[in-house]
Amino acid sequence: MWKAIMTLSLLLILAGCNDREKVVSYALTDNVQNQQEIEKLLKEDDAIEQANLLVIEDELFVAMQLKPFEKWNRQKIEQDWKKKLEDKFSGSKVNVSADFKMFWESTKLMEEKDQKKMLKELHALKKLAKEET
Amino acid sequence: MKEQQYNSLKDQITPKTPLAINCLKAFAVGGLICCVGQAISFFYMMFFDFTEKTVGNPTVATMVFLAMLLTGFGQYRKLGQFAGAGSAVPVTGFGNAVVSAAIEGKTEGLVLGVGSNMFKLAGSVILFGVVSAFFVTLIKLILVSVGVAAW
Amino acid sequence: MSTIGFTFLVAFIVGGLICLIGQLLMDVAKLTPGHTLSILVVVGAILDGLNLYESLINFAGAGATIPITSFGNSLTHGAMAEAEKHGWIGLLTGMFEVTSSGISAAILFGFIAALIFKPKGKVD
Amino acid sequence: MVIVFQSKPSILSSGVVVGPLEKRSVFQTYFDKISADERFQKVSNEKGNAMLISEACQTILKKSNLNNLDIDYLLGGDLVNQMTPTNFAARELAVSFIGLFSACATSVSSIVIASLLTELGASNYSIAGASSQHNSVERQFRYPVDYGGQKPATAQWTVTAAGFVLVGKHQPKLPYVEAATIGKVIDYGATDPFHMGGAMAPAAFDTIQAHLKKRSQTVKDYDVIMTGDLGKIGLKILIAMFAQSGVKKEDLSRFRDAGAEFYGEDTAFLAGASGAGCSAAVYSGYMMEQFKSGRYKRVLLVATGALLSPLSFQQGETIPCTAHAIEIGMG
Repeated sequence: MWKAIMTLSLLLILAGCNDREKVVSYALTDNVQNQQEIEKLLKEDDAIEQANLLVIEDELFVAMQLKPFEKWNRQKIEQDWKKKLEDKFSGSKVNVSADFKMFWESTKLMEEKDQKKMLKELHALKKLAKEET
Repeated sequence: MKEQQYNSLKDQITPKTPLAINCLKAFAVGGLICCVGQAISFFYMMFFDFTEKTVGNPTVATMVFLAMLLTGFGQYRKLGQFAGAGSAVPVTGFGNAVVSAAIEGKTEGLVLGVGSNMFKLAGSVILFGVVSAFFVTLIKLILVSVGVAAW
Repeated sequence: MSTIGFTFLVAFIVGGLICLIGQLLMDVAKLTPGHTLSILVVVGAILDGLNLYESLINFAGAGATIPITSFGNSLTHGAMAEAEKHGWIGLLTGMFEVTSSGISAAILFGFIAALIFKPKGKVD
Repeated sequence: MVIVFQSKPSILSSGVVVGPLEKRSVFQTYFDKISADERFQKVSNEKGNAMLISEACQTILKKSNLNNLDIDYLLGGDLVNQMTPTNFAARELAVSFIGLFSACATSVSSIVIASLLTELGASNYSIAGASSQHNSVERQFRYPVDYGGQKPATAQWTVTAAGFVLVGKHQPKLPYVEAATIGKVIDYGATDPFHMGGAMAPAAFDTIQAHLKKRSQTVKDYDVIMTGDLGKIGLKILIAMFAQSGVKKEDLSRFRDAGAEFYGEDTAFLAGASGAGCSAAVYSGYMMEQFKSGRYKRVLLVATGALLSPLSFQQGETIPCTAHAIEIGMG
């Protein structure tokens, strides 16, 4: 059992070590400016370690991983960002999450090419994020 | 020999509790158990539909399951002797308390033995958990009602 | 260090520290394990009342959900959520809805273990 | 109170049956039977305890070519609720029976009563002794056996053992009971159930002092003064008490403890062995053999008992302790 745990934790550590941009975005929208602006904002925030940005039609989905000591204020950071983005892009449905699950799934999602399927999965994620227990 | 005299003699001869070593062991083993829990959490989040908010329940249940196996095979007792609070404070310790009492009650049957012995050790944890939940909520509700605090 | 690696480190340290406090209660204050665990559960409930325990879980993950203090937290959390929604009635209804997966899991697995295992009493 | 036996009842035979873990005891060659299963294939640990007693009594009957109709009295006890294992074993043996409880001191108190009955002429053959079974006793007094609690270095391991002796009229070339002291109940306010040695040492000290004084003896008159289950730390405390009371340093080595020696230097057992079966097995197995081989001429056996119950402990009572002594001689 210990061997399995060790292997798993090693894998996890390695998985987190890959070199990637701080903000990765995936957009299926005409408004490229919006996307770039949000990317810039996310990059400027020191509390964020990494973030995924998905812009599909009117959906605006941000999944982020906070720096360890910023996690204390997770709820507040999420709310602040949601408010910030809603003010800026009033027409969009904004979702912000600092949950590991959201980050993990959105990273996988960005490799998906089929737009319909992607939207479906995104809705499933949004539903999951609302679950309390 | 007077009682006081005797007790000072007894204290002199009785070996002292190795506090530093006990604390170190408790810290290390307790930390490791939490790391196992963290690995299980990641497992559930990566392969099942659990978020950081909801992963606590399946993780705790899995840890209790592991505690059951270790208790049943007589390993948790040894871990407990080594780690002290390091294995007692995590939920696995709670699981061990319930499971060991349940196993022991087996000879008196499922109702009189297992059923009524199960919470011999762990019952107080549930009692104080529920009672303190009630009073904390009550106090908070009063504070919110008079406007001193917010939810 | 990677985020995930750091998560393990934080879980180790926070979980270890809670256990260390437990050891001090047992060795310095000379409390029985039953007293120690009861105190820690009450502390968890109070910390949740102060809205601190959720933050601790955000920060430390399993380092905060695995120690017994999380029982107090999850029980109080259920009661408080109901009270927030329904006020005074919620205080009562919430009390009967509170759950902790650890308790149900321990009951179920304890029963299964009783069916399978015998008490050992071996020294090693 | 000291009793001097004029008729010098003899210890005719002995039977010691132990559990599987006791194979690791330094005294294991003196045990008649080592069972591979502490439950003797029975369903419960308590039944296993009863089997220990039955087997020990059967061993005695076999060794001395008697059957149960020849036995006048069975005297004994154990540590489980109301001594049910001994009661059940007595049902099997079908002889007149009195159950005794002096906790771990039952091993000696039973021999004292048997000797008194013999002295009275009421008994030709009496079986006396005590037993304990680890799992059933731990469960009764402390935690479930699989519970992962941390025991301190002063904690002792309850043995799975039954030790019984056959007491009869005086016969030459056999060890005999010369005198006995029934101890008082001494309580120095100890409350720690994981430090029984420290709680019981004052009782052992008091009984030994009383016995030596009334008999006008000194420690030197004995080859060995062996206490029951004070454990390694309890024995150290007892020796320190006698050192303070003026016993010479070279005589202090005459103090030994069955519990401290039972498992040798094995640290897995912490401060050593305990339980009614511990002193009973060592006294009736090892000690009787030492007399037969001529190594010892006179010993004082002092079994100590902590008279607590789980209830009294939980209600915050202190631990009252007692110690009973018998003086055994030969030749």
